[in-house]
Amino acid sequence: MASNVPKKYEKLIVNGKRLDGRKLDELRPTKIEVGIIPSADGSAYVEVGKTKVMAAVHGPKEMFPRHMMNEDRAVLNVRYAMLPFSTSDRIRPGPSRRSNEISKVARHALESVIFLEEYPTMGIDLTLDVIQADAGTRATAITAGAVALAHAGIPMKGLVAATAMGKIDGKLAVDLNGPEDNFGDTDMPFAMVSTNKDITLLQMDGDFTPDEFKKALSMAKKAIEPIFEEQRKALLRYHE
Amino acid sequence: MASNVPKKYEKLIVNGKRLDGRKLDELRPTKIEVGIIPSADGSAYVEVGKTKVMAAVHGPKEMFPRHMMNEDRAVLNVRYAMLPFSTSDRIRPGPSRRSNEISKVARHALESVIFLEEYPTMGIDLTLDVIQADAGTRATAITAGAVALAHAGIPMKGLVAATAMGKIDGKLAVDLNGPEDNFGDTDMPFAMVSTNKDITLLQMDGDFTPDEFKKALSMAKKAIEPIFEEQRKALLRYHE
Amino acid sequence: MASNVPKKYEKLIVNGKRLDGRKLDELRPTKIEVGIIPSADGSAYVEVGKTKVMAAVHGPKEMFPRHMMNEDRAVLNVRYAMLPFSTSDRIRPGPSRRSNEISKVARHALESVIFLEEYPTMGIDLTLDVIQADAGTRATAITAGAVALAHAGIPMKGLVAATAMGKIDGKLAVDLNGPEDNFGDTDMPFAMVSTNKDITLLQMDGDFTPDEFKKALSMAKKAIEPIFEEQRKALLRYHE
Amino acid sequence: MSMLKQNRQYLREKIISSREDGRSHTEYRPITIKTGVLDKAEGSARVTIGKSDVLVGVKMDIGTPFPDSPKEGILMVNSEFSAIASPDFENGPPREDSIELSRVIDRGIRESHTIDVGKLCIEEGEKVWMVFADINILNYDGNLIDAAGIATIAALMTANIPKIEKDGTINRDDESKSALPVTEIPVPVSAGLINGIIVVDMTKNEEKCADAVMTITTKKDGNFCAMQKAGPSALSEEQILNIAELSQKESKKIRSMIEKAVKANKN
Amino acid sequence: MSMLKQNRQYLREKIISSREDGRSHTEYRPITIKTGVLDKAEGSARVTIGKSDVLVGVKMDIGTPFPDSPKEGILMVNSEFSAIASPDFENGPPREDSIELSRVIDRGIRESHTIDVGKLCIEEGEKVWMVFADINILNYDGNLIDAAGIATIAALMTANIPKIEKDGTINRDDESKSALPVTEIPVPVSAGLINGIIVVDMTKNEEKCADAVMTITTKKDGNFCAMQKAGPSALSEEQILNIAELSQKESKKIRSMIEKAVKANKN
Amino acid sequence: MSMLKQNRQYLREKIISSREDGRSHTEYRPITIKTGVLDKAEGSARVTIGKSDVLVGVKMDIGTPFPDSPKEGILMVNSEFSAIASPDFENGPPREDSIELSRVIDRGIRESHTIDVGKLCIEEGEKVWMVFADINILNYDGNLIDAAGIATIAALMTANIPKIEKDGTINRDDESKSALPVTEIPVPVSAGLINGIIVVDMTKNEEKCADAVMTITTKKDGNFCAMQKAGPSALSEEQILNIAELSQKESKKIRSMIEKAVKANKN
Repeated sequence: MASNVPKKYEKLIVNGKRLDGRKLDELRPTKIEVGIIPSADGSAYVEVGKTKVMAAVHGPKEMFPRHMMNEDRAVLNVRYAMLPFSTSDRIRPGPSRRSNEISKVARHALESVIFLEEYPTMGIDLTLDVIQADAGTRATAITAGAVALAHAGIPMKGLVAATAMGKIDGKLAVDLNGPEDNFGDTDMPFAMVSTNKDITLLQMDGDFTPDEFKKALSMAKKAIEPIFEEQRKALLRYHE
Repeated sequence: MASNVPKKYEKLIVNGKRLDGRKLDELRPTKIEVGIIPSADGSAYVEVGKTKVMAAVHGPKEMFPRHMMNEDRAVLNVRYAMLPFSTSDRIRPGPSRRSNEISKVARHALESVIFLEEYPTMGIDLTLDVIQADAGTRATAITAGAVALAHAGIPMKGLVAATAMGKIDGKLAVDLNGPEDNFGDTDMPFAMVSTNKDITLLQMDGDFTPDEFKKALSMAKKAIEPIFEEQRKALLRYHE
Repeated sequence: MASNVPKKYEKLIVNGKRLDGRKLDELRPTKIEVGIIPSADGSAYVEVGKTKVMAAVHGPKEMFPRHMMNEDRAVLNVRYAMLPFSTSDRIRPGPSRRSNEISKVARHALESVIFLEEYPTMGIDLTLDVIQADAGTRATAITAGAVALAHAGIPMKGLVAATAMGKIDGKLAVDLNGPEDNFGDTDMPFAMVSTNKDITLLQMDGDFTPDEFKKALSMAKKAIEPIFEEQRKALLRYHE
Repeated sequence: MSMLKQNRQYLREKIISSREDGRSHTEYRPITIKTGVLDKAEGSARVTIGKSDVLVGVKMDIGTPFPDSPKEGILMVNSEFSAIASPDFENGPPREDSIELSRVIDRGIRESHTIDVGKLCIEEGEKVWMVFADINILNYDGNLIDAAGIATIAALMTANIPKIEKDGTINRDDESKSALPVTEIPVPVSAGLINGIIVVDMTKNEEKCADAVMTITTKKDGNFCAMQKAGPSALSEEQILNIAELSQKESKKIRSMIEKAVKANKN
Repeated sequence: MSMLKQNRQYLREKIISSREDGRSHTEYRPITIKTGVLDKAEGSARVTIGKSDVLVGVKMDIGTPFPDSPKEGILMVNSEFSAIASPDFENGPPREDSIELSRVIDRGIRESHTIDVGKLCIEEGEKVWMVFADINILNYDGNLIDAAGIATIAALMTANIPKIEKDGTINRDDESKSALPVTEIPVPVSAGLINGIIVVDMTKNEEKCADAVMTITTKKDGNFCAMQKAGPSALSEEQILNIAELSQKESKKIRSMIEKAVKANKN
Repeated sequence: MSMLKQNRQYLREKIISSREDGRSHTEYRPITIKTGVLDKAEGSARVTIGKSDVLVGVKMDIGTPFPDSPKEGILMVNSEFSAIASPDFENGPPREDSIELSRVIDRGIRESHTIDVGKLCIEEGEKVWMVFADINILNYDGNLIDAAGIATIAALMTANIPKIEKDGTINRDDESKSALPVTEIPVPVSAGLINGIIVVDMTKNEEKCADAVMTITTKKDGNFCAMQKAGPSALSEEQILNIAELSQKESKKIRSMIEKAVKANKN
């Protein structure tokens, strides 16, 4: 069936500024709120530009299905989904190959900072629902997931925040938005731990010279810091 | 693909009579037989006009799946299905959203009359197969289900019978048939308990003024009585 | 979508010889090798003409799913599949009605020769993957399965080998190849036990007079003997 | 998370005199309705009733009409009980509840001819607009049907039809898009029976104690367009008529709240 | 519901002298065949063999032909082991049995060229009739393949092709519809091996004791068109030839019963 | 089959000085690449790395292009972890691993513009070639991504486009078929982190001890076209840059092996 064809842009950088007025190393406006799902043990809402994600934590609780239980530590179950109305073309409900892969990398991006060994045999369910998508949904979901876990009071070694590096008009840029992602050359989702600056998510598609890659890594590390700040502020606001 | 287009009718009531010659408050010819499935613990065949349903009860027996077991009472599992050849256009085998919903309302229409507490931890399976559909399939299935449960010797507080009220050519009518259902304005499936006349199924689609609704309820209650009679006769015939 | 249309042949027998030069009672060149899957407990590769099958045995091991366990004997689980690239038109991955049926008849073709009672409560998994299909895939898979079971050291009353009898240009012929199968009249997959010559697989589609059927059975029994020889040689080669 | 048997018994007895949150038997919790909450959807609304929280997005796509109505657009109401709202949804038979929820709301809208589907034809017998209303439960504290029903109609009332370009592609960004033709405002009102008492807008705890629930959807003219009885117990004729009267009365109040929220969005 | 191991052993030993219902080893239970039992189906039949009871309905729809046979209609045989017949069908691996049942019957009909599929072409390469034969098991007491096979061919023999109106819609009510072109009457006859004895038309209990089952489908001219060996044990060549002979003989009797039932329907 | 906890601990400690098979930390096991191993596939390759063994077949079919790229063919990479390779694949969450494997390889090929999809258009907006690369794991002893990635590109490089006859049917047997337009050779190289040590081409046992794995795919010009970090633990920037350097170096060696194997096939 006929599908929405995205608008085309001649140039994504004009006079050193991106189409939305940002500098190359600048994040989109980021808004974080915790405690938005009263029935969950922890929850968060994160808005990065027009990308909006809700995260909820249920647990630690009895592990289900039981045969996936681990005697030594809690199991973190992550389910990432794009809601049907989150994009221009409606998405059929239910898991896809894409959402399965992202659920896995999101789990790997988060589990190393959780003291899972404190809850042997238990399960922690983390649901990440993208309610509006304008690029960077997996990064935004990981940022939301980390703060929802913290809000649930689960002991963690640090926070995790994520963004996507990219290359537009041949230049490295932080936190691509929808049009930049559609017409840009390269996309590199990236997540980092607040404490030791270790990297827990790294994917890349497109084209990077080894030098560009090195530069992209260090740009990402710097750019991501303000997100940790927003995460902490949101947690503090909630506890005030 | 090309599908069957039902015949259209100018009027559904001519000279005070419906197209099949019935009065407004008259049921279609109703035939009930029990014991038609020898391998089942209880079974019934119900024909209401051209609508034909077979019902079979297996149980009370060990509950499966086990995690749905209830310590205090038996669980009634109802599975309603239209067989592939029951309608003009073939129906794909397997559950649909419609059959899932009807299985649920049929369960709710029947379980309040069963002394489920007499069989803690057990399961009672009730299968309702529509072999020919000409409107009123859920009502006919509930009528069949109740008599099959009774035939299985499961202790009950009363029988349950059902029919569908409707509005055709602006007038209230009992037990709509196929053409009346296709071109009528309103459809109200309705089930009642033989003993206390309580209502165990009530759904409605279309348009009723509050007065019409009140009148429809009392018409339905009256119209349904002969079905209880047929249910009792069928059970007696079997035990003779 | 457009699909590959196989070449048509006027005649399948010319001067008493089949299109690939074989006599009517002659098998295609058959190659058998065992031990090709190092991580399996037993494995085999069988090539019959252009038909190529890989078989692997895992077990005897704990039965899964547990509710299928048998207290008295091992359960043989057979899973036959045609890989997506095994035929002209790509096959969608996942079980089909055809592969389900063949998995069942292959299980029945093999389980009577296994001393299953020696492994009560256990499961034996036999995977049969057709990597290239040119007729006779189920027969070739059964031949491969039997030798893989033997290679796994599972005690057996004899080997099982299989081929397909057919009728081409009105004449009985052994081991149909692709074109013969597409344009021949009848197809009769057949499996036999090496020791007592009993028949463990027999299916037939097409047209056989009772006399033809009788003759087909005895032709099949004779034709199949060289396969046992190849199976034995492959097992010996491995153990040398 | 689940209620103990004795809590259930206590709440059932106490309901005769008072509810857990102090409301009267026929009193709703506070309702909030926000429309236009999503940019990528053709229409959207978020509704809370007490702590129950529902988000509905409307998407439109081009599809093929049904053979027996070649000139009419198609409405599809779907609901997903995301694990975000409650982990209870993951086990047991919730799929059934989710299907019932969407089917009851679907019927309320369809049977009241809320959407003028004749205006959604693009090319007779070939192409019509398909309207998807996707219901997403964000927080579950009872009475989801009313919350979802309100959110769905509010989302539809604020939805726009995308533009179709000459080459057949859909342009969702054009400003000249027209409003979805919505001509009715069906409002579902649900009431439960707990220990003989009729109770509107039940909380999650109250629903666990309820014997039966009856949802009645009312139109602007006060007529009923859809009903659904749920729950294992029977209702008497009198109880049903009482609920019908209650529903009719409450639906008027809720309808003006919807109209106000929709108006706020259009300004 | 399931047989105890010792019962199984007892029945296996006793089968040498007698069957549980007193029949001889090569004797069928009473067979009844009723056709035209459903109004909405294009063809239908209900067949009982003893207490086994099968209902088959034939539906026809317009579909796209396969690329390699653009002028031929398509036959689809499907079977569902409804929970109505036996709760055993719900657990374990019955899906496999159901698939095998429908595939054996499908092959018996397809390979005997029973339906003249060349007459089911509506528009070459674009539109052909699809013939669905849906098998429904109402009561299960063994030998389902024979009962289902008989019911399927009887339903097909009494099926009519609906009329296609000028606008392409299907009119199933027109009286001028023509008969489905059925030119052969394939009859499946199944025999089992129990403790070395060949037994036709096994009951459910006998099937549970059987080592192997062989189904052989015979055409009018006495030739075989389909065979299927099932069950874990092997059969000797001699046993198979005996079953073939038996099947051929029994199929003639059953074929005349089918013809009689079909004739009764047409009058 | 599964490793005991103490074995895992032992291997993690020992890795600092030596690997279980005596290799250095940055040394691959022997790699074999065979192309043209299947007749019915348009292209094929079998690759072993040590005991890991992967078979890839390429099939081509005619399909409909995506609306936003009406002139471009479509690549679909799929992988099935057959039970033939390991019964472990049947339980637990392997589906996830299989999806990740095929998506990582798919991205490596797609993002490097390896296939000139513009040359796969048959009729704009209507018909394009769909290229299916099906990955089949025959034996699993670690580092499946590298083996599958090598086999996929080798199979694509030796694939031919079937001929389309005038009547629209596909002729796969014609000798005049043309080669699939493959212009790049992306090579994935994976390295794991075990107890702080970077290790390339891990065995199955090593993978079970690994904290994280990083796959980096490199093009002919030495640029990176795809990356994927897997595994529960984090990596430092320095570790990642070390792996990137390693991958770049190894990919060159592997690329010449692929070129040699492809050349051998064409002669």
